[in-house]
Amino acid sequence: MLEVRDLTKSFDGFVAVSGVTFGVPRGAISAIIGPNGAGKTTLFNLITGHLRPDRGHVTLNGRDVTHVAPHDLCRLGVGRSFQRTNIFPRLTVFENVQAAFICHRGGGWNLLAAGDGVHRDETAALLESVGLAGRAGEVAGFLSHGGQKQLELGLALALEPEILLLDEPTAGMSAAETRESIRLIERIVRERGLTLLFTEHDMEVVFSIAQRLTVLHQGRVIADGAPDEVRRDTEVRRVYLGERH
Amino acid sequence: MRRVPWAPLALVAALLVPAAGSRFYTFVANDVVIWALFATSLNLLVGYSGLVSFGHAAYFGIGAYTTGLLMKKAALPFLLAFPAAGVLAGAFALLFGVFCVRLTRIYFAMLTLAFAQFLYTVAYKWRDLTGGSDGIACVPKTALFWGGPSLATPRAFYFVVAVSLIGVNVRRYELAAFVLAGAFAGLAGGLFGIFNRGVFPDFAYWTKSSEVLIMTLLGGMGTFYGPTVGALALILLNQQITSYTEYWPFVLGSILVALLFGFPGGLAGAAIVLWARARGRLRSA
Amino acid sequence: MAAPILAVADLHTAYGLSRVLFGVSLEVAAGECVCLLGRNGVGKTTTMRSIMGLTTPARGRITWRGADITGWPAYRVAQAGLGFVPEDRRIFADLTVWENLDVAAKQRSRLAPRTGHPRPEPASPSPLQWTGERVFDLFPRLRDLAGRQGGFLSGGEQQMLTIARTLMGNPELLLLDEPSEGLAPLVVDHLRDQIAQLKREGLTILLAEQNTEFSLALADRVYVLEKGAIRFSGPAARLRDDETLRHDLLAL
Amino acid sequence: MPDPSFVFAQSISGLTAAMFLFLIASGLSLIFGVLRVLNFAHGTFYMLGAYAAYQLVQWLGVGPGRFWLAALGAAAAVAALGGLIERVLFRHLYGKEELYQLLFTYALVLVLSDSAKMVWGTQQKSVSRPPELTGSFSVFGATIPSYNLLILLLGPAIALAFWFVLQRTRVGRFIRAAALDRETLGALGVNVSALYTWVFVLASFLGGLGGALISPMRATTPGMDTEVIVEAFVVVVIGGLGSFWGTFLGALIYGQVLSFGILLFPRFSIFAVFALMAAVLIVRPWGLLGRPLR
Amino acid sequence: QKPIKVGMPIPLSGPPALFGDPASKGAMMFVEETNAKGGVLGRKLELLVRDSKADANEAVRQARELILKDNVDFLVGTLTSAEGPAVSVVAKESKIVFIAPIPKTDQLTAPDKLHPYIFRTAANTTIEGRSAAEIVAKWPVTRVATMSFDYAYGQDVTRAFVEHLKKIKPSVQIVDQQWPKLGEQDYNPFINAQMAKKPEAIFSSIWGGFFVTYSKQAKALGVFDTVKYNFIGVGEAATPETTKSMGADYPVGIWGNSYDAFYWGETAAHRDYTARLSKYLKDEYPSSWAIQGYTGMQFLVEAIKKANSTDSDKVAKALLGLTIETPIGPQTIREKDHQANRGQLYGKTAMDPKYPFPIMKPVTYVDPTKFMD
Ligand SMILES: Nc1ncnc2c1ncn2[C@@H]1O[C@H](COP(=O)(O)OP(=O)(O)OP(=O)(O)O)[C@@H](O)[C@H]1O
Ligand SMILES: Nc1ncnc2c1ncn2[C@@H]1O[C@H](COP(=O)(O)OP(=O)(O)OP(=O)(O)O)[C@@H](O)[C@H]1O
Ligand SMILES: [Mg+2]
Ligand SMILES: [Mg+2]
Repeated sequence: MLEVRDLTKSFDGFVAVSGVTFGVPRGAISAIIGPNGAGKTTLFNLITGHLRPDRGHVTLNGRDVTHVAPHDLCRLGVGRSFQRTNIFPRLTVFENVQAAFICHRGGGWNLLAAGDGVHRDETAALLESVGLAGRAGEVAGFLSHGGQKQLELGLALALEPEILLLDEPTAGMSAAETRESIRLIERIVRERGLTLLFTEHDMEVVFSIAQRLTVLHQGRVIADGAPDEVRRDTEVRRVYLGERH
Repeated sequence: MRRVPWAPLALVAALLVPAAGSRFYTFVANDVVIWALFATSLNLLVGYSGLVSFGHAAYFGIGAYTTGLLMKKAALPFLLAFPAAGVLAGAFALLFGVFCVRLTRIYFAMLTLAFAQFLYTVAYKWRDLTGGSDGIACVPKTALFWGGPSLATPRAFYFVVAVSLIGVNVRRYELAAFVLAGAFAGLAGGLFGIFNRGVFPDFAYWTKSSEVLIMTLLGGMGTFYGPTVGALALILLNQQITSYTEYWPFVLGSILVALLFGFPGGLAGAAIVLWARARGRLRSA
Repeated sequence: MAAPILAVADLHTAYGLSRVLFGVSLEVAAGECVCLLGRNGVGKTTTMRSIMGLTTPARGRITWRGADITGWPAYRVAQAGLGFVPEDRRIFADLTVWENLDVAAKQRSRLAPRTGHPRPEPASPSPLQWTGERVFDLFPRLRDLAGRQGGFLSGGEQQMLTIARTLMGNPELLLLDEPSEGLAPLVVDHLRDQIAQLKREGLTILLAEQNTEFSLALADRVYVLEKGAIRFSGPAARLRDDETLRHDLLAL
Repeated sequence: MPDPSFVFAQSISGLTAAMFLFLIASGLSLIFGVLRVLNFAHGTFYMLGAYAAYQLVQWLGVGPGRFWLAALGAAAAVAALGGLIERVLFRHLYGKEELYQLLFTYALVLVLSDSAKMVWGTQQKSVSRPPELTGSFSVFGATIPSYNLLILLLGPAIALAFWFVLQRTRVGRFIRAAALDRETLGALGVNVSALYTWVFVLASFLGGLGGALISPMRATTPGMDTEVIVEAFVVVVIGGLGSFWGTFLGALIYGQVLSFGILLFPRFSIFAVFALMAAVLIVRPWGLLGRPLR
Repeated sequence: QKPIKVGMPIPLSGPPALFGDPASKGAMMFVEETNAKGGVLGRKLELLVRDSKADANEAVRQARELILKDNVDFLVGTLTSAEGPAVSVVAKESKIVFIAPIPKTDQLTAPDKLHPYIFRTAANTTIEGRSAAEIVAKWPVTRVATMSFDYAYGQDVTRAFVEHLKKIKPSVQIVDQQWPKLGEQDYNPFINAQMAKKPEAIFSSIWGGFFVTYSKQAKALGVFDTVKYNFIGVGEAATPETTKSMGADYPVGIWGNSYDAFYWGETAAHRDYTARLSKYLKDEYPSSWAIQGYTGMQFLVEAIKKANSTDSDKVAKALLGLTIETPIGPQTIREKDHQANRGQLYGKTAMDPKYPFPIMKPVTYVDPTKFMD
């Protein structure tokens, strides 16, 4: 469904992503892993149009979307979350998710409509499933670190994407919250036939849900395949996993 | 909590002022009510949407020039010229608002200021239309219809003003709020031009914007009656203090500093706090 | 347990009207590694911020080496020998990696004059002084990045920089808030070994961490927080060994 | 085709105006950049600088070197006043809503300028050009007063000094870090509140110095503060609020637009300035060289 | 008996306070002197001064308050050309005599604005512009340039100057006109642009503290040398206040004007007035603006005496064609446009060993009667 061909990006001579090629099949859960600074976030930014690649192409459902702006991509069904949280800190948790629904489904221009009522039920349901139902009225900027990560996941889901890119979705979440989030993600993937691509440094998460792994190192793909294969790859063990995983 | 019916009470109290008879206080009341309308329109924006406009006087000025010019040069009656003030100011607010509301916080304040200064300069320089720095003196006596009853007596005029004020209870939404705020500021300006019997470029100058901001703050931002209280307080203060000293800016500045540190909620906020405290004491007693 | 160098007694902290901590008490002895555990939003960060003077507690007392530091501004707490690694990294985005480190290096700068309150004399001066070289040894990746702007670093690189930056202040007590977040498994392992090494060298550590394996490997003692209060305290070994207890406290 | 020596003279006068405005606007921009407060009262510090310079010249008398002494003394006095105001009042405003900050600084304008009126009255005051610099040069057929030349050189000098301090010294690093994240810097052991005071003192010094240095070329009158603050706002908005080189660039653009604007559209050059400001705000609200605020 | 109350809205803050403040003191001196002599019609005078902040609607607000709350019988005051007409509307509405002693705009008494209660005892823009033209016409120059603020007063006085000059000396050519905005602080670009047109003489209407700023910058750029001091500054560019504040920096050798000058002393009445004012203001070189307030009050009081009443309608009638002896000479309010034939003092500035600042020397009163129209 999503294909990346020969994607390359450098900053002032420093090559962050170089010649990356891989594909994500529809309905699959794939993960990109790799050491810090390998270029995962940069790759995400290239795919979602936040950065312009020096070279290479991104195709979505056969259509070239290399130079499409982020908000247009969003309308084409690509949703994402950020490694560092990206929420509306002054709005309440409820309003955050509601705003995402309004942006996505429209209704934003109907200024005089009583805004409070729009997408009320969907918002409540979504908050319930990301475990924030009890905090709906709190100001988002005042949530704890983990709480903000939960909210951000909620925002990405509210955009009802076809393909979802998550950058370290469970970093900072406690074990319990992590488990709930994984369950939620799996359920939504199953129910909506969503395609998921994510990065993560928590190997338990990666190995429990990913069906495919792509390993990046110094901007290049060094391994690509089923989790078990990748886990056994000596190069991957050497640069990333270490001996214990 | 039992709700006090403030709105009808305020209306009744407001209507009593001219009935009480003093021509001077009717004038003051007019002044207060017009500024209250102006401040309320600003509050619509600041209080409800959190956007601080530093150029709100622009719309006040547009409204004032609109009625002033229509009544003086086109000899239109008040009933046509007055709504035109609101419409034209609203139209300008829409035009500027499209750009402004995309910005946040300080940039929003700056862009509104830039637009306002722009309009001020137009008013100042376009002497053929606006009379330049001399403004338009002698806005004609106000006739409600052609040949209809005169609104020139401050009393009759006052009712119109008071009624327009009560009608401002509108809801938020940024661009809509911006346009509505602009339109109401325009109406206030239209009334003020007539009341003042003259329109001057100063109406759109940034110091006017800050004056009305101070009123809003003084009364209490975000509360519906705050700006009205603020307008009343500031005008009465001004009137009292200027007859004693020429150092009014000093006094105003000091009051403002005290207010910002002591009662950030404004007079309305202070009243609420005092009220809560008094009730608390009553209850604990 | 040895005499505590940090003692927190009956700490109550609120953000505006919303109360977060309800009487947290804890102690940390010199050279010890103590870990705060708990689900998201229970108040781990708030406890650390209160100790650091970044959030003023409504009630309670914080004692550091016998001196009451409750209500001190953060910079004095830092000058007194506490170092804080915030969970959200807070890199100075416009400064280069090297400048980020330099800002934190402890020299008496002329702009931070003494405030009249003498800094409590450390009982045993920290044996090792941190320098740029030493933190680069700890995180070799940072050495290559020294000239890059902080804001351009990847998430994990920023995490390394945050830890390194705090170390540059030569703290005697290190408050680590989720140090392993966003780090690659190999780096986490390396960090764990390094922290263990620091501990052996006499550094005292208070750690908040979601990675239980990481924290239990390091901690001597553990406090488990729940809804702003201490639910459990005891030696780390008890949690390590007792799976039902772990499940009970941390839903693991 | 206009006479080249005239074009030269015109660009020099634009440049002089730019360097002078830079002197004022850099303080404004510094305060905004670090303290995140848009200080309306900065223009009033400028006015106080001019009055203080006048007063000191009265006391010191005219003579070689006296003016410079007076100018420095005036700037120092204004800096001290700035420090006092920061310590007593300003610091309670950090992190509050912009509206409160704006209104507070506006209140300061009212109080300070009215106080100046109580002290110095409404009569305009005037300071002579220092005897060392009463002459003028003729370059390419254009007359350049030597005093203007001084301002012309002072601007870049201050810019360079600023750049050096900000980029190359530890204090500068503290200042840049404080602009980004005050709390974290404090937790690293830096007394940010003292740092803020010093930044404020420095900015007030620059404002006061601007006023003192301009006094030989302008009358010192009530109201000169609001006049200049609007110009300084335009400059920092064009260049980028809080951006140091942005302020420099903004001042350069402003000076040239005014200088040549009066030739292109004689009575409407002031529109050109506002149009430019509005355009910048619409297209790049954070200014040409600034960066967006979070 | 109740005093006769006179209300005076006038700027006491902002840049025009420079003029408003001494003018109000001049009026006050007159009131005190009159009261010391027993008042008018056996009643004391009471002057209520209010700060109009140089803002038209504030002036209106103050005027209304004075009329409605303080029950004043007359208004004397206002300064800017926005305030004057604005308060005039209030005076008309309230049927109260209003004497404007300072505003110059022709609009104040233009046919469509004129009403029975408004009178002006200041020179208007026509008088001022034409007086300057009379002087410039005598200079051996043909290339003339103008420098004025781009607002009503600047435009009007410049137009009056240009039109009259062309009429009395058709050979004159206006080679350049610069219009800095009101309150401009940096004249360098305007001066450069103007000098590039090589004028032989310059007319300026930049006033007050702004003239100080302008002339400093012009002097540094060598303007006065280049035009060989063929320079005339109206807008009271040569008042003792201005020359005093600049001292030796003042461009000596140019022409300027002033409503009054303590050193004029042509008549005994003026010498006496100056001595009294000097004592009253405790100033060795008393302000030249005081006389505006003084004569404004003087006209009012003479009219009250003539009408033998404080009724505004009667006093207004009495003012028509009234001639009084002011410290600066006899003056008459014309019936036609309620305008006094007030001229100004003009002269070429020069240092005088008696004073530490330049004065106009010789200084002459230019009587406008013959070119008022
Ligand atoms: N704008 C930039 N300018 C310069 N270098 C950059 C820029 N953005 C990223 N980099 C560098 O590119 C490299 C890749 O960064 P990226 O954020 O993609 O890493 P990552 O794989 O997501 O790492 P992590 O797991 O730590 O988040 C890093 O070394 C980073 O410092
Ligand atoms: N600035 C704030 N204003 C109001 N409430 C806040 C603020 N910061 C945190 N809180 C609330 O305080 C509680 C404790 O937050 P804290 O950050 O201490 O949790 P934590 O244990 O560190 O969680 P996490 O593991 O997610 O980082 C949370 O419920 C949070 O919503
Ligand atoms: Mg990343
Ligand atoms: Mg936390």
